[in-house]
Amino acid sequence: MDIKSLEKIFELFNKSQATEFELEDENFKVKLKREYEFNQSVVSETKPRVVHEEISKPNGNWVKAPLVGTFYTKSNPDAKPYISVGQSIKKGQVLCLIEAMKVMNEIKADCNGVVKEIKGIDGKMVEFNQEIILIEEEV
Amino acid sequence: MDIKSLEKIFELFNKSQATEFELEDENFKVKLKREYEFNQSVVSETKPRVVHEEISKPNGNWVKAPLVGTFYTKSNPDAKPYISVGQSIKKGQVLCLIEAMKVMNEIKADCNGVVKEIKGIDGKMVEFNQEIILIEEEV
Amino acid sequence: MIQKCLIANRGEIAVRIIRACKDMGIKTVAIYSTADKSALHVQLADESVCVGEANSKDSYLNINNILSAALACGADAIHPGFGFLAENASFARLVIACGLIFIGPHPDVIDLMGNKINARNTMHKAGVPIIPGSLEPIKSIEEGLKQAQSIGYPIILKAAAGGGGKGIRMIEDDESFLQAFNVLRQEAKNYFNDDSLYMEKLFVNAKHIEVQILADQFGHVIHLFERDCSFQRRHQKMIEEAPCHWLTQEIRQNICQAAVTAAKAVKYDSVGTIEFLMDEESKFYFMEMNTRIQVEHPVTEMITGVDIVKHMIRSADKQKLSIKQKDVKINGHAIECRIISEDYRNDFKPSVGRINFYHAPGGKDVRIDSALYSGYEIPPFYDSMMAKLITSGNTRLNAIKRMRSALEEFIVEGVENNLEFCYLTMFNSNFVTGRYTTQFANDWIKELKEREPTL
Amino acid sequence: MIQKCLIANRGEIAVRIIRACKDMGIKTVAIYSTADKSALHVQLADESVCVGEANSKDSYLNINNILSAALACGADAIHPGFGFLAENASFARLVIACGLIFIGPHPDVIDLMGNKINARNTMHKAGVPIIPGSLEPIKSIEEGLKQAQSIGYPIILKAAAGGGGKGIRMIEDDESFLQAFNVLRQEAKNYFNDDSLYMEKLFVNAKHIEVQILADQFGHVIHLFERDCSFQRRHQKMIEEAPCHWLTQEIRQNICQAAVTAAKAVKYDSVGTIEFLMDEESKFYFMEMNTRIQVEHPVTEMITGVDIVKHMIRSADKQKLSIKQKDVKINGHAIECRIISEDYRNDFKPSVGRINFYHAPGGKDVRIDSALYSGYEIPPFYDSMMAKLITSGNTRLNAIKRMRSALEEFIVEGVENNLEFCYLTMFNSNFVTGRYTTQFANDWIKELKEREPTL
Repeated sequence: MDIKSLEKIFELFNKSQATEFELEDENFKVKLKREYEFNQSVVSETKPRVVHEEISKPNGNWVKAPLVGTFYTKSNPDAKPYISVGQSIKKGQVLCLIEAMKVMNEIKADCNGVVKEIKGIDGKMVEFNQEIILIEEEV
Repeated sequence: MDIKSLEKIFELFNKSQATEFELEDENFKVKLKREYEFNQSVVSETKPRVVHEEISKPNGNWVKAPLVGTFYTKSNPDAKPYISVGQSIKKGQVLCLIEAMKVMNEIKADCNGVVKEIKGIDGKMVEFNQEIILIEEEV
Repeated sequence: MIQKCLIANRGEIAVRIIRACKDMGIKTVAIYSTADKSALHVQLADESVCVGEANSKDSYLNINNILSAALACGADAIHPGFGFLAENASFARLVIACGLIFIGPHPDVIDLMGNKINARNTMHKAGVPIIPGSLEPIKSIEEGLKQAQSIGYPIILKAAAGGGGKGIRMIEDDESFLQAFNVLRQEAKNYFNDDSLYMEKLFVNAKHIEVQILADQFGHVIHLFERDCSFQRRHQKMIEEAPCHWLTQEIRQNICQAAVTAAKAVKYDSVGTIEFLMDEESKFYFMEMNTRIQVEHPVTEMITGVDIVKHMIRSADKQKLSIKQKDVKINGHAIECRIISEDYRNDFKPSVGRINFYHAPGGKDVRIDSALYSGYEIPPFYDSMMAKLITSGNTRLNAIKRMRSALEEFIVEGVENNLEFCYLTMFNSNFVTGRYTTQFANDWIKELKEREPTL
Repeated sequence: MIQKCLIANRGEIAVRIIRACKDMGIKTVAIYSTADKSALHVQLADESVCVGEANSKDSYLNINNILSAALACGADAIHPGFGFLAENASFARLVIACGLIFIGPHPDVIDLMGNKINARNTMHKAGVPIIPGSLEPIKSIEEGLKQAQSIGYPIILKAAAGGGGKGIRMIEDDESFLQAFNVLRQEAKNYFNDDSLYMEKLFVNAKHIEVQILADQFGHVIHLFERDCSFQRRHQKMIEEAPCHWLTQEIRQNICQAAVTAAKAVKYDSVGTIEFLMDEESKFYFMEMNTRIQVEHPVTEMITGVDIVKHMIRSADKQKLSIKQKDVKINGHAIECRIISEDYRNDFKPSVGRINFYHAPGGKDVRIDSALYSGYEIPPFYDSMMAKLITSGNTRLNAIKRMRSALEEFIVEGVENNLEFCYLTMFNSNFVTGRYTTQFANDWIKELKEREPTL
């Protein structure tokens, strides 16, 4: 039984919903058990976010809202959006606006890359630290 | 089994959500367990008893109080005790008295054996199901 | 003066009594069955004694073991709580014969009020209006049929020794009377070892109103106003409130006065409740007397500030009532929800298991009487009531609003429960207007069931 | 009518305000820092907005983000709670400039009362007795020394813009005055950006008595009687009660009347508190005014039944006071223990971590205002107050007894706390007689420390 396999077993167990696990073959026997997670309901709301981050991380970096305010994809209702999914962008380029206290704050790219996803919704509030735009960095 | 692997196993266990872990192969056997802690204080009082039972079980069987009352080792203050530790006893022999509602109830042995321990205290209350006398059965 | 009290009960009422004793400087002894080793009442009492196996009859109804425990612990009083031995006159007499104080009324009153026909007769003689019906046990099926016809259907057929929603049949017509009579008689014999039956007129749209009584051993009797306990499923109360929203000052005065008359007629000397039915014309009739502390006593405590359990202990301890009728005032409105481990979506099927997570609401005007904690395992042997949530407000509507948000905060995970049911009820317009009768809960449950797919 | 309220706070006071809003049918918006994602107030509110990093200055003091959140959510009012932005007049003005309702007094009163020297002057002019001391900022160390000598030591040197136990020095003699003056001036500059200092005579054996005020925008001012907040460690209140056991009816009448005079003098239009010191001869002196809801408001709610938070919201909403002075009556006695995550055996060192197990007491006359639940992780960034336990009784002694058994039931595992400290205090004879002064807590803590090996 090598440590690598053991590592993998732990990983599988942790991710699973199983509370008990047993494995036996000619050479070895493993047994894992856990107690029921008692405050699941209360903390569960934070979980999807964690999972989401894990999944999306490999694809790029989220630009997060640096302040609370109203999210805009364009400078005025008749203008073209600053960016669209699939578009290449340059470091320093304006990605969107966040309006706070009647001031329009330009949110700029901090690297060259490609827009993979826009999660902010036009005219809707974004919270502090909310993921708004996913950028895959160019290397 | 080298210390390095053991270290790794501990690390994996600590990081995991598991509360129990067992591994056995040709050369060695490891077992890890942790208590699930959150209501420790509330249930802790019952724990010493559990441990005690586990330790003492191999040595015999506890006679438990079948009713609530006052425990007596002898029929009257001047009499000799019914039994003493180390003594051989016969099935049906009176082991002690439990007084309840002014009635003396004789508690009798249900097997032949040897008295290993007397936990009931003369003149004190015994609860229902309380362990009072430990008998090692003769086979 | 009582120094040490054994509480012959379990669950939230045992916790309630332990708290009262602690406040009064009385040492407490809890009893428990083998299934209740880690129950909350055991942990809060100063001492505890295991009195038998899980099954109630071996433990909480095991009179010998309970008395032995009380004597061996040096207790000088026993509080029976409700249910179990609370209205068992023989137990009360044995407690007294052992030289202990029984915290409850004189055993003779328990006996007298335990037999519902005798209770009706006593009240009738005292001038308290009773529900039209039998004044003595029904001798035969033929006689019963005649009586039923003269009262007029629907009627309700009851076991004289019954109580707690058992031994009761609603009868619509001659045919159903003939069908039910012998069955119920056998049931009464099985349950209560007494096959006497009697009947009462059935009021379909009635209010269940009960008056809380405080009395002492010196002939003083006062009332703490009324409760509205009309929210019942199968004759089991689920939601209670105080005062009753429907009553005019005049009717309130009359019904409370009738309750005091009733209590005085039987020389009542403890805490008790007189239950009345009130019909659509606001005429009220004596139904029965409960010679014990009741589940729903906290709503009365909330609106009057009076600690009913402490008064019960003091009266048993031969102390005079420390308050007078004129000291008792209604202050606002209070509502209680019984939180039960039953699945309201599944015909209130009882649910047992481990409380994985428990979180009680808090804040102003919220009271919790509970036997729960995170990690507690609900045993399958006893009543399904886990906790009581009581809220109050200046007005009835404020108490309802407080109840809504308290229910929103309440989390009991691991067993099915009726929190959601109570929450929905707090938005039902019949409930909110307060114009509901004993019929209402059944209709409402049916309605919820029909709406279930859309909920 | 306020429809939606943003609560610019966290912890138990945020929970308290959310509950009041729910009862009033007002939608609630919680704000939280990245460290408070799973805090209770976030879970109870209808909506929640993350407003910044863990550090308070980036989140709970981040005025821009808080206002943006309020506007973006469509809130029409902001309740600041206590601490954080509660007594920040610029914030209040910005809230109003955004077209929102600030739930608190007019910003000018916050300013006026925030400067303690101006507050003293205002009260002096209104005829409210103030503590002997400066009527304007001390100009120089020399002038200060002269003033101190003429008042007589011990004196207390304070930053005019101070509060919450910060920017205060006790001065015993000339030497310690000369040592402290410039240090404190620098400290005042650093903390409050205002180096004005003033001095007051120090009363060693004094009672801290404060009077709860309710006022509206139409000139109506009433009081809800007084609280005794003399139990303080390093100028921080730990245990509070209402009413004050020591006061005669006459003194109570006078001090409450003085408070109403004080509030009227500044045209107060919200909920607030006038703090007084009372010396051994029962003479009382204005100390300061708190222009916000206070931690200890529940003891007053317990004895009067009045919901102070709801009144605060109503007054901000331009509603007239719905009660009159004659409607307010004292009913029994109430005590509050602040449950803090500090280790009383270790100089009250703050403790953080996961609440592995949480179990709150319940039953009659017990109120819990808490932000805890089993599994909650206490972040290290904020105040150490986790919960408030309030009990009441017909008499002060009954409230103390209720507090004892409630503290026995209270379990908070995972962080050090002061539950045991509070419990021991409930048995201290000076506390039980109620004859303790602001000096008492420090002596008692010292005594406990000395007795520690034998505890």
